[in-house]
Amino acid sequence: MSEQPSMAPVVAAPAVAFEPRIVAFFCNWCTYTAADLAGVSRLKYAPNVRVIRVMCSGRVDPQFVLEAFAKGADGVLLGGCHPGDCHYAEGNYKTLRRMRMLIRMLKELGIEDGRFRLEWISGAEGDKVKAVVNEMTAQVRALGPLDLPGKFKEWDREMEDLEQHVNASAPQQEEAHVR
Amino acid sequence: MSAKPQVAFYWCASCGGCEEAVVDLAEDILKVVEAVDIVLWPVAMDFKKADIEARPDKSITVAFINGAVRTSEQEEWARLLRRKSQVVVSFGACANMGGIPALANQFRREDLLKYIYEDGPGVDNPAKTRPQASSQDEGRTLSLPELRNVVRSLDQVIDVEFYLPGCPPTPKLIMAAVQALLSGQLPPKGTVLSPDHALCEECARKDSKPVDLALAAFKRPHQIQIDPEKCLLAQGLVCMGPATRAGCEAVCPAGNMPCTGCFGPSSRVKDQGAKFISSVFSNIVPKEAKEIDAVLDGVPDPIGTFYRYGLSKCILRRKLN
Amino acid sequence: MKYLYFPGCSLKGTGKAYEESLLAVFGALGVELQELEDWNCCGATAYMSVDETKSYALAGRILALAERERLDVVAPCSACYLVLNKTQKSLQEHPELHRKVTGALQAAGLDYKGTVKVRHPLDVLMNDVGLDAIKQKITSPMAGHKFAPYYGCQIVRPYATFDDQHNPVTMDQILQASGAECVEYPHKTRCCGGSLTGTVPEVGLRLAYILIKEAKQRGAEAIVTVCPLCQFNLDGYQDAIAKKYERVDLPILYFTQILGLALGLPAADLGFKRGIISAEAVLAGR
Amino acid sequence: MAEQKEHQNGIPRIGFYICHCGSNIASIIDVEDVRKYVATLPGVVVSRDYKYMCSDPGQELIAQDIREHKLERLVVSACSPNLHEETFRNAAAKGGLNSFYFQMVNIREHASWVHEDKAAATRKAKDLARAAVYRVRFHQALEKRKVPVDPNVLVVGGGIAGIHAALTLANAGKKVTLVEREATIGGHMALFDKTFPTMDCAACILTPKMSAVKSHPNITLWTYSEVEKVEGYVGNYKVSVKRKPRYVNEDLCVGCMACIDACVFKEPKFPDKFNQGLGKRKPVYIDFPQATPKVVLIDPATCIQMKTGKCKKSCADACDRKAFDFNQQPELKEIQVGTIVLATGFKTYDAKRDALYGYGRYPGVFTALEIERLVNASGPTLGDVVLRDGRHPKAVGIIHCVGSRDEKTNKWCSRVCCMYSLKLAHLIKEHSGAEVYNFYIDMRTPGKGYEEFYDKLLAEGVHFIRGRVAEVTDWAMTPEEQGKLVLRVEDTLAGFVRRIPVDMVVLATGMEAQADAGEVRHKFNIGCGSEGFFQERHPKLAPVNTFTDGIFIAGACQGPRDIPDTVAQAGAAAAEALVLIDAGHVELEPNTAHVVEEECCGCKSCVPLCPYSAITLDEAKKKAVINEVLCKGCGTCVAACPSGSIRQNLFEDDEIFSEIEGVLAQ
Amino acid sequence: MPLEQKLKYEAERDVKFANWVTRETGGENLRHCIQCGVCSATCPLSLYMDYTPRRLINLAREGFKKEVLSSLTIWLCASCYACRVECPKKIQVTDIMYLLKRRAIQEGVYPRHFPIPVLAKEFGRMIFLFGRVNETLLVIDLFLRTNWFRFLGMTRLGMNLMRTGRMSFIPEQIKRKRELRKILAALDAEEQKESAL
Repeated sequence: MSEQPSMAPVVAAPAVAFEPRIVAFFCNWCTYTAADLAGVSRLKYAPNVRVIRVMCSGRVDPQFVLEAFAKGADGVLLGGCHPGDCHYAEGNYKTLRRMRMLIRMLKELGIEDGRFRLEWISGAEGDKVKAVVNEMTAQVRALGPLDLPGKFKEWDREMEDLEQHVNASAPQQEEAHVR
Repeated sequence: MSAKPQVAFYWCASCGGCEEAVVDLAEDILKVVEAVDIVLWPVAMDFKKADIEARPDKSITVAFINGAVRTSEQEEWARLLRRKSQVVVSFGACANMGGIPALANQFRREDLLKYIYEDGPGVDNPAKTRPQASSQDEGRTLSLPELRNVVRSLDQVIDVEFYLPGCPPTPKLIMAAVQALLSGQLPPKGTVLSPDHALCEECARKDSKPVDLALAAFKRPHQIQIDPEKCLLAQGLVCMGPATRAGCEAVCPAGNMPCTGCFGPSSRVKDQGAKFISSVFSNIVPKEAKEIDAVLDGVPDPIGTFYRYGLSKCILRRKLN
Repeated sequence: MKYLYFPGCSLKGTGKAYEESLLAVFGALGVELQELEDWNCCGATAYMSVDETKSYALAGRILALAERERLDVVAPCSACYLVLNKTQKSLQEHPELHRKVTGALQAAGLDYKGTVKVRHPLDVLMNDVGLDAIKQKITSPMAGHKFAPYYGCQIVRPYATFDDQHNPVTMDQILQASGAECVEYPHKTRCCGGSLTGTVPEVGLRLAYILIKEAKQRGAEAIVTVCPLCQFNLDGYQDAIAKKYERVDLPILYFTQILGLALGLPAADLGFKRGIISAEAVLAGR
Repeated sequence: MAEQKEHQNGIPRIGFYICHCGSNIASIIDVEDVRKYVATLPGVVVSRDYKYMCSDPGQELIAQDIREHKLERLVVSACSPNLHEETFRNAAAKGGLNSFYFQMVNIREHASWVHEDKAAATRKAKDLARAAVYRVRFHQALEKRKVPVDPNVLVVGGGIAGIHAALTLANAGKKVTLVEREATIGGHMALFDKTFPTMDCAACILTPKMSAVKSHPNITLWTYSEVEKVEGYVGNYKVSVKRKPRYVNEDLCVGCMACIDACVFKEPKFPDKFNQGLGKRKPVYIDFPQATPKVVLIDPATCIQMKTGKCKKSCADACDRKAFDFNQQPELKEIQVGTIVLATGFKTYDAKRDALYGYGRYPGVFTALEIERLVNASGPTLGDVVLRDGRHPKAVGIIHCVGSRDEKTNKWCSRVCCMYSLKLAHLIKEHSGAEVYNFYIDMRTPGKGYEEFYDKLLAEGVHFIRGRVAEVTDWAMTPEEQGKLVLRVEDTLAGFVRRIPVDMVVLATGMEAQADAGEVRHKFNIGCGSEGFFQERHPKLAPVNTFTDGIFIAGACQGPRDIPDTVAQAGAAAAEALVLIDAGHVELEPNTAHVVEEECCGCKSCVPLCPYSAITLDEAKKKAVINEVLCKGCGTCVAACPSGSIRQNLFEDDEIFSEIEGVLAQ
Repeated sequence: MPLEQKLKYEAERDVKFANWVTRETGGENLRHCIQCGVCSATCPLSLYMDYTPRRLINLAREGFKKEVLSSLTIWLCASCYACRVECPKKIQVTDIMYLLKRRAIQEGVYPRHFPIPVLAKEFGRMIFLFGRVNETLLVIDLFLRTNWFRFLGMTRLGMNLMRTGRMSFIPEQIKRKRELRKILAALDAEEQKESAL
């Protein structure tokens, strides 16, 4: 399509390149509209983000962010209107406040800085959607996979031996109780 | 075998407070003892693992297990009791959510062992000896339980029918649970045996909570003279009451201390800490990131504050590293 | 107040008067200049035409050496000032270039982080020393003298942020602080043709002639500049201009020379004798 | 093609449809692959693709499947829900399914249009479809809310757009309040002499409309007034308007202007804003003879009485009607309206920003608006084109694109400058006989009769030089240039640089958003584009709508445009308002929140979070209650309820959690 | 007078060249040019150029490589950056001139006796040798290589410079020449690696 050169240095890709999976929560009025605008303007950006639409960034419960990580997201992006621009007056301030605390918590739980990002993108900033998505994808790619579902499995592997041992003599007709 | 219900009590990683709670039933305990046969209660009576192993599967009517699961031994016992019992009740905050022991999920096992056996003040262990799961002594093999990497809630190890919340559960809740079990009028599986709304409902200070908290600073209990009447959150204390299940009748606030969340969240909330953050911090005063951060500095240990009893049940389960 | 000083090749050669007056003036104002150790040529405009990455690497070496000292760098020569700033900006904006240049510097044991600030003497005088501090030290004001302030092209365009690109005023204000008057000079940022006079004289001479003539017409007794190449070009080729157009005879001075006089420094210390067109009128009575 | 399979236990029967959108989606996303994949997901009993899902046959296909396959849920992968969510909700309804058992997946704006890697885009389309399939299981049957629409309309801005919109609405029998910031309506058009390309006199066509506004029984005209605050929602807005003091009672003044003659200042002394500072006025003044309303006002900054309280007040004495009131205070008025038309107009680019053109430095440099006043027969020179020193120019240069098409200032083309420059060239030549040069980059004359007008100017002998002027200077190279302003420009068609000496330079300044557009849009809760103009809902299909229902935009507040387009747009905005009024009610999205009473503990955490005060505490029950009429459905309280006791239609926790799970499942 | 054919065929365009320009540092915005000519109008040297900067930009983006590289325009650019700050499309005209100069030198198509490329090359050589540039030596070298007639005409200027102590025949040198050469060598190696790809 475009003859514009890519800025990224040309590196031989490993056999299975890691493609970050980023879940984005976009507010309907600004950031989702901006993403629509990016589309209408045919801007090209990294295909790694999956957008979940909410009416306002204020609807985003920190539980959603944690859940996204737990279900396998390598990054979570939260997009809302610029401060002072919220379609619902001040929803984005409430988001900012609670997310500042969430960021501290994520840090303490060992989730690297670049994996969660809060951005203000107005309905007119299609180009910012492109920039933020590209930047975040690159950043998360550099951080590598988070793969929490895999980690959960790996953690629980230490219980496998005992599970087999205790249930070895269990009558077969019993339903297994172990999760 | 007796016709009375067969009851087992077991403790995993816990402080013993839950055992105390059973004793705290006071004279009611006699009624309980009369109504049931206790087949296992390590803290009070002498039973051996072999006794339980020897029992037919599902022969225990109900097993009350308290404490988090951290070692292979606890894990084994939990599985064993699961196999032998018809109903397992996860008893108390540690069994339900990991409890205080689960705060260890903020650290790597290696770091913990290193600190305890090598680096901690007062440790004199030049050979850097550490307990081994299996070791030879005078030709005999000694085995010790293995410390797991992750501190787990009981239901992360075995299937659980009911939960009794609290650190520890209150005698009233325990009695109610026992009566329900004895009467056979059982709620659906997975039920937490306490009211499914937030603690504020039961708190005497509820009416003194202003509509808009508009918090500009957070305080820790030792930093202020706590007003015994007024809503604790309104005084800038992190009171987890709004995000914590009711049932304790707000004993801590009644004792002039903020709720620390031992009853866990309501059935509609997956992650107590995250939800608390969402609620309380949305309402603080500043609007600029920098000023917000200054207010948040008033909560120096977010994990220890919001997941004091629940880190195992945090959606992320533990610190990743 | 202390800065690293990157003189560049010209201030050691044809632009000696600039170095002499600059050091004298900064000394008198209590500004310390520490010459950057083992500096190399920045590549100026010419080298950029030969090899882009190498010319960035040349400037990169200077910046890397400067970074070690943790001081802002003062680059009085317009070409040096532009090249160093351009290098910082280009390396920041072009990751591939950044990789190549920092790689080459590392090969020679040098580390470039892009943290150093490149400053112009005008910027330092205006924003760090301050007009008020300068005014306080003026002992023999240049009252009655009229100059054409000439900035040339490469200091305000395109990277500088300390002054307006179209109508810079910093030097005007410093000259006025010295007690002199500035004529309204529309060519203050117009190219003098300096990089061409030596090679395509018919082109360079015309540009220089226009500049000098217009300054004269507007009543200036000298053109005052900030660039060693402009000074050389406007001063050195007046004979050739006389041959091709007309005799113009206008002294071309550095702003530091004027400021030096106003600060009461002896003319001998300010490099006045190095002008091909003598500045007797300016020095009269001093 | 379609995949069909039988019912699966417990999970609602889901129909999945993926749109090719011609080649818009299908050229990047492997539609077939996605369709096959989704067919394997639990609950999906029909999975189809179609060239244009939004077409009638596409919608019919869905409706038929719902009936035939007893579909209980519907997922459509197509374009943005902002475009076609409503379409497919209706398709669901046509098939007999509740409209809200539907989820839309955006794979055009969010995938095929923005990605180049086909495999990655297809993967993304699958992930998004899966998320919707997981989510839609939890959807509930909902109904839209109906609220009545107040038939009164507010029009903000009294330029030609606001005037036309107000008259249209008023003629349709609606009550209109027209609020204008300045002392008179008329806006920029009132400053013009002639209008292109027909050259009708601006005053002749505008002033009758201004009087019509004043005398219309359905229009309340509030000039010298500004909207302070807007509350409410579509159909039910409450607006506060501040009426600034004129120090003259508007109801008493008849515009005889005896007071102006009587003013203690014998001669006009202060720069006349209306005439772009080219003329003078007294502290008591009227903008121009046809000002509407024809009421004088006092400028408190220059009036001696207002400044010192020590004037003999000859103006007040001269007033038969005793209309003067030096103690008049600002007045706050509140009105109820159902719809609002914003027609707040534009401002012209500040020519001082282009330093090299010398505006403000050389007296011979003018802005186009100043020339409009100079050529105007009722302007400060009564139509005489003269320089500031009184000389008549012999040569005039008009520089196009000043503050337009320039990434350093404004990127956009201001659309009107080419045409008004032609008009001014004609008028200057006609009034002064001067040589006129137009310096343009591209000549843009798209409009009825516009190109013909250009043709006429070419024939008149006006010079057209294609090139952007680099500099206006008084530096002379030749004797002819002495005392002139010289324009240096590349004649790009000739291929060399020219120096052209003139006496007068006219800067064709571009159009910008009003300086306070940012504040205004906040008041009305609408959006602005990055260039500062109000954002329309859709650039083609909803050009006068905004993202806030019931608020419409008209004229240059939305982007640069000329008078014919402005008037057309004002009519369209009025028509859009009439649609709502005549429907009598609007349907609102059912995405409101509600508190589950038995779960709520009454902790009040949610109450202060609501910007619309929709949440209150029921004092008797000690439980929070949400007023669904006031709730706008942002969901902030839902996310914040610490015990999870608030639910939000369309955005339930389990819907979002399942969407998260679905988008990440592999 | 012989007639010159001005018609251009599509085959004479070198699209690769145009693409190359847009990929080089500074060439990014080339295609945004709206041909307004403000670069030419603001350029103090455009009056001598065979193609004005505007025309050169158009020739470059259309791929008329021969015309572009052999034009005087690129050598007359004095790098004063006036065009760059005026350009309404933020095209970095000066940098485009640089990259075209480099290409012209590389391809050896610059006007032989036009001394600017020679100056540029000599400048580079001197830096390699000494790390700094001696203007006196540079000028002498330059004139000897291009136009020694003119050099004779410059004696007056030389005498003046000598008189005022501004001329020196001894080059200033840096101490750590090896460090500098290592840098340049590393870049040579990099370039070889690239051309091998």
